[in-house]
Amino acid sequence: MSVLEVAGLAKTYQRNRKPLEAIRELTFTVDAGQLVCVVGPSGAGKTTLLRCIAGLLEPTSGEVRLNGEKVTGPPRGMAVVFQEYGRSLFPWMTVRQNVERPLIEKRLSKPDRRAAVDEALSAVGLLDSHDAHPWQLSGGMQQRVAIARAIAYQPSVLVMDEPFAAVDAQTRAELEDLVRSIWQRLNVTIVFVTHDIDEAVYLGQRVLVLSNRPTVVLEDVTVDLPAERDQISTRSHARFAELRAHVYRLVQQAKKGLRETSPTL
Amino acid sequence: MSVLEVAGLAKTYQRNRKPLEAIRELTFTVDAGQLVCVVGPSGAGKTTLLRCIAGLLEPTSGEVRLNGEKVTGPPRGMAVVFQEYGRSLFPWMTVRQNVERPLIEKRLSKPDRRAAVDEALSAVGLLDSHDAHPWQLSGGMQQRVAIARAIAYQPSVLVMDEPFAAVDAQTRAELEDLVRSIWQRLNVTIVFVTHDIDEAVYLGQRVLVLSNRPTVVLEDVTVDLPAERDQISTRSHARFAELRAHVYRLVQQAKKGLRETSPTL
Amino acid sequence: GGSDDEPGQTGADGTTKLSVGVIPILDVAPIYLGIEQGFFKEQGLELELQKAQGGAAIVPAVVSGQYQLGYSNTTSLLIAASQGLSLKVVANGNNSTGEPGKDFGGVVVPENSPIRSAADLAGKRVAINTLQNINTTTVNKVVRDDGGDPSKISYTELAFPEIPAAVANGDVDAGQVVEPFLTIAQQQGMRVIASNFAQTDPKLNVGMYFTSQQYASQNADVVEKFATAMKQSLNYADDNPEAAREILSSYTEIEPEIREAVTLPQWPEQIDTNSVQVLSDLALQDGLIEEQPDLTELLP
Amino acid sequence: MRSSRTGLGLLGLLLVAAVFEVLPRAGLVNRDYLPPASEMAGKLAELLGDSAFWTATGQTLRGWGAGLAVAMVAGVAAGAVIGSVPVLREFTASTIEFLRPIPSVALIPLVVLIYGSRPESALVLVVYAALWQVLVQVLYGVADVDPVARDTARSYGFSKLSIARNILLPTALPYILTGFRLAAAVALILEITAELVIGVPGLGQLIGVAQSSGAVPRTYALVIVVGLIGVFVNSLARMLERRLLHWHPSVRREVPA
Amino acid sequence: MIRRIVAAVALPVVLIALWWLLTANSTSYFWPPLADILKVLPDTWFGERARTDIAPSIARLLIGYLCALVIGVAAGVAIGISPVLRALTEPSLEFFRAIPPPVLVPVIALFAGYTGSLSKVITIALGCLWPILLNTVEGVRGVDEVLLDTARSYRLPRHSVILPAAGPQIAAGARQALSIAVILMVISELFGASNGIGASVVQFQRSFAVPQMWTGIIVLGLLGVLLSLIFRVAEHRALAWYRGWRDAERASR
Ligand SMILES: Nc1ncnc2c1ncn2[C@@H]1O[C@H](COP(=O)(O)OP(=O)(O)OP(=O)(O)O)[C@@H](O)[C@H]1O
Ligand SMILES: Nc1ncnc2c1ncn2[C@@H]1O[C@H](COP(=O)(O)OP(=O)(O)OP(=O)(O)O)[C@@H](O)[C@H]1O
Ligand SMILES: [Mg+2]
Ligand SMILES: [Mg+2]
Repeated sequence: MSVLEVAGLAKTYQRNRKPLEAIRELTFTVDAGQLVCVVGPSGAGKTTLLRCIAGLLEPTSGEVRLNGEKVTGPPRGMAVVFQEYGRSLFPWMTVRQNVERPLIEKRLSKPDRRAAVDEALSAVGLLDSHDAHPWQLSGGMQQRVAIARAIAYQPSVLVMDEPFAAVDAQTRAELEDLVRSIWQRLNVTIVFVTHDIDEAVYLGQRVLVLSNRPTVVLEDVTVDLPAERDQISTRSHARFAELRAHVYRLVQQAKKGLRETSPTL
Repeated sequence: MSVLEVAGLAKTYQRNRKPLEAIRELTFTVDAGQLVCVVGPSGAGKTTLLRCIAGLLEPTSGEVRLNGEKVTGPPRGMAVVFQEYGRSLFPWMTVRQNVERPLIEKRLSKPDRRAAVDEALSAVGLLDSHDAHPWQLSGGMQQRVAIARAIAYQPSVLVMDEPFAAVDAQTRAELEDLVRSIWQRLNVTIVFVTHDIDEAVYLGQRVLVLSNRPTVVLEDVTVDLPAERDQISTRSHARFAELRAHVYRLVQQAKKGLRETSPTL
Repeated sequence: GGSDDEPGQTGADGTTKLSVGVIPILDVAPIYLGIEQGFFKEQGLELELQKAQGGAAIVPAVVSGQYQLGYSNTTSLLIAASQGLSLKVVANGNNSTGEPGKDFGGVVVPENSPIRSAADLAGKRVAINTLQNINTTTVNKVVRDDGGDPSKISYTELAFPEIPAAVANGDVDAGQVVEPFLTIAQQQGMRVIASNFAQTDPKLNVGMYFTSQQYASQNADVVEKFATAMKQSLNYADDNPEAAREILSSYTEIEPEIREAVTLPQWPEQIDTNSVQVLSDLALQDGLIEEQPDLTELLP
Repeated sequence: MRSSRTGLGLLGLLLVAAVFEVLPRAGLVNRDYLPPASEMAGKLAELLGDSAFWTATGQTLRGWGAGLAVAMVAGVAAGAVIGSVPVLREFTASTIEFLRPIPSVALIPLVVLIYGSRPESALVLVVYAALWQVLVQVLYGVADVDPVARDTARSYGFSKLSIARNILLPTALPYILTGFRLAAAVALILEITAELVIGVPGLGQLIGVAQSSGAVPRTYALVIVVGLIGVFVNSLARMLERRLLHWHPSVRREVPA
Repeated sequence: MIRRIVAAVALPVVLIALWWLLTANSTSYFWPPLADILKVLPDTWFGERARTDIAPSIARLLIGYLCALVIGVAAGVAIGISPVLRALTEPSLEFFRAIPPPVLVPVIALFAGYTGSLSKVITIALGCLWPILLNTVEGVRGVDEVLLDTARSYRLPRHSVILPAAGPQIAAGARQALSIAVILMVISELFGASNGIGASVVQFQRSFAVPQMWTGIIVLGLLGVLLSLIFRVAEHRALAWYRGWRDAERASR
C-alpha cells in the first residue's frame, strides 16, 4: 500500500521575472515503511521536491498525496530535517529545548519527553551538550541536533535533506546505522536525500535518481541487497559495487545531460 | 620556508559560565605553496582552528604567525570559505555581485573583475545563474558561489572549511580537481578542512588528523602520492588505499578516545 | 464615590464642591486668597483649583462640564462667545493699573534699542504670547494711537518665559510680557516702551471668571454664592497687596526678590463693561471675530 | 564588565554635565537662561527635600507606567495578530498609516473635553502615542521571522498559538524591546507634556508652574529629573534585554570570548 | 492590483462612513457633523494657506527628517559597532531622549534662535533621531556573525555589509521617525512660529473654530499618509532583495 504518491509534480520558480523550470514532471510512489533515497545533481530540485512533500511549498502543477489525502499544508506525523540545519534550529532554545519542543506540541507527558530527548541526544552523541545553545556548537553538532529532533519526534514519515553533510566519516557511518535501526524498529517511511551515492545504496531499498534541471525521474533503482546490512560486509558485497557503479553512471549522465555549464579552468 | 606557523594554540570557550576546552594544544607549520588537509571528528575544533588562522577569533593562548607576523586580525591576501556557506553570502547581492565585491576592494579594474568573475563562476558551473540572488539557489549552488568568490579573489592563502559538503559526488570530484589545478597554477597555500577521508588523501600533500576535544594533533600524515593526480588512477593506487585506511583508523581512534557519548539506541 | 465627591453637586453637609480652572499666574491671586480667608467656605463652597496652561484649555473644559468655573482672559471669552459657545461671566478677574509704565504687562526692548515709542514697533519683529488675542489687539491699538501702522508688525508667538531671552538674543526686536517676566526683563536691563493694557483703557478688563450658560441656569444659587465670595476676595486682595504677594508663594515658584518687585494688577469687584466693549471692538477690527457677541448675554 | 559599562555611562553623563557647566560660565550663553550645571544641581538637591516634588514624581510615574503597560499589551497583541494574518495586515495598513501620524498633541482639546485635567487625559494621550511605537516594531519583528525556522515549526505540527509563542515571540523580541524603549520614552514625553499643557498633576505641572514663574534653575532641575527617569527606564530595558535576549547575536557578541 | 486598492480603502471607507453617521445630527460644539468639517476644508487649506502654511511646514519637516536620517544612521552604525562607545553614550542619549520637546525647545532656541526655521528643523531632527538611531544600533548589533566574518576576512569595509544587513531594521526606525516628524512639526510650531500647519491648528483651537481645527487634524493625517506612501516606495526599492527573499521563502503557503 502506498503511503506517499507524487503525481505529475512540477514546480516553476520566478527568478528576476523570468520563469525557471526547476521540476518538470515527477511521478512516483512510496509504500508504507519503505526507505527511499533520492540522489541527483546539485540544483536538480531535491530540496524543492521535499518541500512539496512536507507541504511547505505549493507545486505549480501536479500533486502530492499522503495516505490518499492531498497535501496542502504540513501533514501531521511527519518530521523534516532541513538542509539548512543551522537556520532550522531555534537559537533562543538550548539543544534540549530544541529537541523537546515538538514533543510538547505532541502532548507527550513530561517523563516520556525526557526519556525520548535523552535517548535521541545520546544516539547522536550529544547528551553532554544538552544545555548548550545551537550557536555554541560546531556545524556537525548542529546537524546532529536537527537529526535528534526528528527521531525523538517518532514520526510516521521522516523526510531528510542531506542530513549527514556536515559530519565526519565515522559519525556518518554510525548515523547511517542509526537511521536504519530506527526505520526497522519503528516501521517508519523514510525519504532520504543525499549526494553520497554509497550512502544512498547502503541505506535505501530504492534509489530515485533525478535528472538535471528541468527535472524528471531518470531511473528508479531497486536496491536488492539483503535487509540486514552492516558497514563492513554490505559495502564489500559485489552487488553493492555494481549498484553503486550503476547509480554513479546515472548521476554522471544526468549531470552531463542538461548541465548549465561544465567546469573548465 | 614556512608561511603559516601555529604554535601552542589553545582555545577555551565559555558555555553557560563553565569553561569548555575546545583546543588544548596545536602546533604545526605549513610551507609556502603547500596543500594541507585537516580531518578530525565532528566538534574537534577544526572550525575554531580556521577562525584563529583567519584572524577572526582570538586564541586563549599560543599564536598564529603568517609570513612571520603574528595574526591579530584578518590578514591581507587570505580568502576563507566558511562552513556556514548559506549565511556567508550577502543576500542583498546577486551571485555576480557576491563574487565581484571583494575584487572591488582589491581595486581590480572593471574588465579584469569581469573576466575573473566569469572564469570563477563558469569553473563552478554557475555562469547561468550569475544574476540570481543566493536565496534563489539550491544549497549546493550556494556553496559553489562561496567557492567561486574565494578563487576569484586569487588569494595567497586559501582557507576552506568543508567546502564541498553540500554538492553531489560528481560535482565534488570536479571541484576537487579544480582546487588542485588552481593550487598548482597559482602556487597558493591551502588549508582544507574536510570530513571526507578519501578527499583529504586525494587532495593533500599532508593530512593533519586532529583528536577529539580537547584537541591536539594526533598525527601529521604525509601523503606520498605522485603530484599528478586524477580521480581514476590516483584513487585506485595501492598507496592511496593504505593512506586512506591509516587515516580512517586514526579518526576512528580519535573519536573513541574522548568521545562524549557513544551512539546507542 | 457618592454625590459628596462629585464636583458641582451639593453634598449632604450642604457644601458644594467646585472645580475651577485657573492659570497659575499673578492674576488669580484673589481666588487663592479667598480660599485662604475662608470666603468661599462661608458660602458653603469648597473650591478645587485646577491649574491649566491657558484659557484655550479651560474654556472647553468648562463648556463640557469638566470644570464648573474657570478663569480666562477677556478676549478669549469674546472669541468663544462669538463662535457660539454659551458662556456666562460670573465675576470680575483683574484689570490694568491704568498707569503707563507701571502696569503688570508691557512691551520691552533691549536697553540700547532704537525703538523709543510704540509707533517705532511698526516694521519690527515682536514676540507675543498668543497670536490673535488680547495682547496683539492691545499692542496694535497702542501703536495705532501712537501714529504707527500696526499691520507692519510681524508677530512671533513665544511663551512668556522665553520672550525676555529672545529679546536679549536679538531674535526679536521687542516682546510683550506680563509679570513676573516684566520685572525680570527690567532687572536684566530692558526698557518698557509701552504699557499695552493701560494705554488701551485705564481700567482695561483683562480677565474674568466664567461658567457655562447651562450650569449658570441650572445652579443659579451656586453661581450667586461664588460671585459673592469672589467679590469679597477681589476686595480683600485689592486692600491687602502684601497678602496678595505673600500668597503667590503658595502656587507659583516666583523668587522672593521678584515677588516683592512685581507690579500687581487691580482687582475691582465690578466688571468694567466699557472696557470689555473696547476689547470687543478691537477684536472685530483686527479680524479675530466676525461679529460682536451679545455682551448682555455674556456678562452678568 | 557590567560595572565598567556603568562607569563609562556615568563618565558620558559627567562629560555632558561639564559642557553645560562651561558654556554659561564662559559666557557663551546667557546664564540667566541657561544656568551652569552646578546651579541646576543645587536646585535639584533642594527638590529632593520637597514632599510636593515626591508626590508629583509618584503621580507622573504612575500615569506613565499605566499608559505604557496598556500600550505594550495592546500593541504586542494587535501587532502579533495583524502581522501574522496577511489579510488583516493588508486591510489595516492604510488606516494605521493615517491614524499614526495624527499628533497626539492635536488630541489635547479632545481629551480635555472628555476628561478635563484628570489623569485620564494624560493616560489617553500616552496610550495613543506609545501604542504606535510598539505596534509598528512588532509588525516589523513578525515580518522578520526566518522562513526556515517557521517551516521547521510548521512541519513539526506546532499549533498556531505555539508558533506565536515559540517562534514569533522570540524573533520579534528584539523588536519588541526596541519598541518598549521607544514607547517608554514617548510615553514619558506625552505624560509630561500633558501635565504641562493640560495641567494634569505631576512633574510636568511643576515644570509649567516654574516656567511661568520665571524660576529658571528650578525648571532645569525638574527637567533633569525627567531625563534621569528616562535613563533609569533605559537601564531597566537593557537589563531585561540581557536576560531575555542572551541568545541573540547582539547580546552574545558582548560576552567576552 | 484591484484587490490591493480595495484593501487599502476598505477600512478607511467604513470608518469615515461611521464618523459621518455618528456625527450627522450632532449639535455638540466640539463634534461637528463631518459634512460641516468637509465643507470648510477646501477654503481653509487650499487657498493662500497652501503656500503660507503648508509649504513651510513640509519643508521644515523634510529637512529635519533627512538630517535625522543621515545623522541617526551614521551615529547608529558607529555606536552599534563599538561596545565602548555605546556604554559611554547610551545614558546621555537616553537622558536627552526622555526630555519632552516642549521643555527642550527653549534650550534649542537659546542656541538656534527663537524665530526662524532653524530651531524648528533642529527640534524635528532631534525627535526623529531616536527611533532611527536606536533601530540602527539594534540592527547593527544583530547582524549575522558569519556575514560579518566574511566581510572581515575579505577586508570589505564594515559598513558595506552592516548597512544592508541592518537595512530592514533601519527601515523600521525610519518609518517610525516619519510619524514622529509630523508630531514634532506641530510641537515645534507651538513655540515661536508665525506660520505652519501646526500653528494654524493651534490657532483654530484657541479661537474655538472647531470645524477648522478638525480639518487641521485631517490635513495632518493626510500628510502622514502621503509621506508614508512615498516612504513605502523608497523602502520597496532599497529593500527589494529583502522582500524578494522573504516572499520567495514564504511563497510557500
Ligand atoms: N526561491 C527560489 N527562487 C528561484 N529559484 C529557486 C528558488 N529556490 C530554488 N530555486 C532554483 O530551483 C532549482 C532547484 O533547487 P533545489 O534547492 O530544489 O535543488 P537541490 O536539488 O536541493 O540542490 P542541492 O543538492 O544543491 O541542495 C535550482 O536551480 C535553484 O536555483
Ligand atoms: N561560540 C561558542 N561557544 C561555546 N562553545 C563553542 C563555540 N563555538 C564552538 N564551540 C565548541 O567548540 C568545539 C569545537 O567547535 P568547532 O566548530 O571548532 O568544531 P569543528 O571541528 O569545526 O566541528 P564540525 O566538523 O562539526 O564542524 C565544539 O565542542 C563546540 O561545541
Ligand atoms: Mg537542496
Ligand atoms: Mg566546523
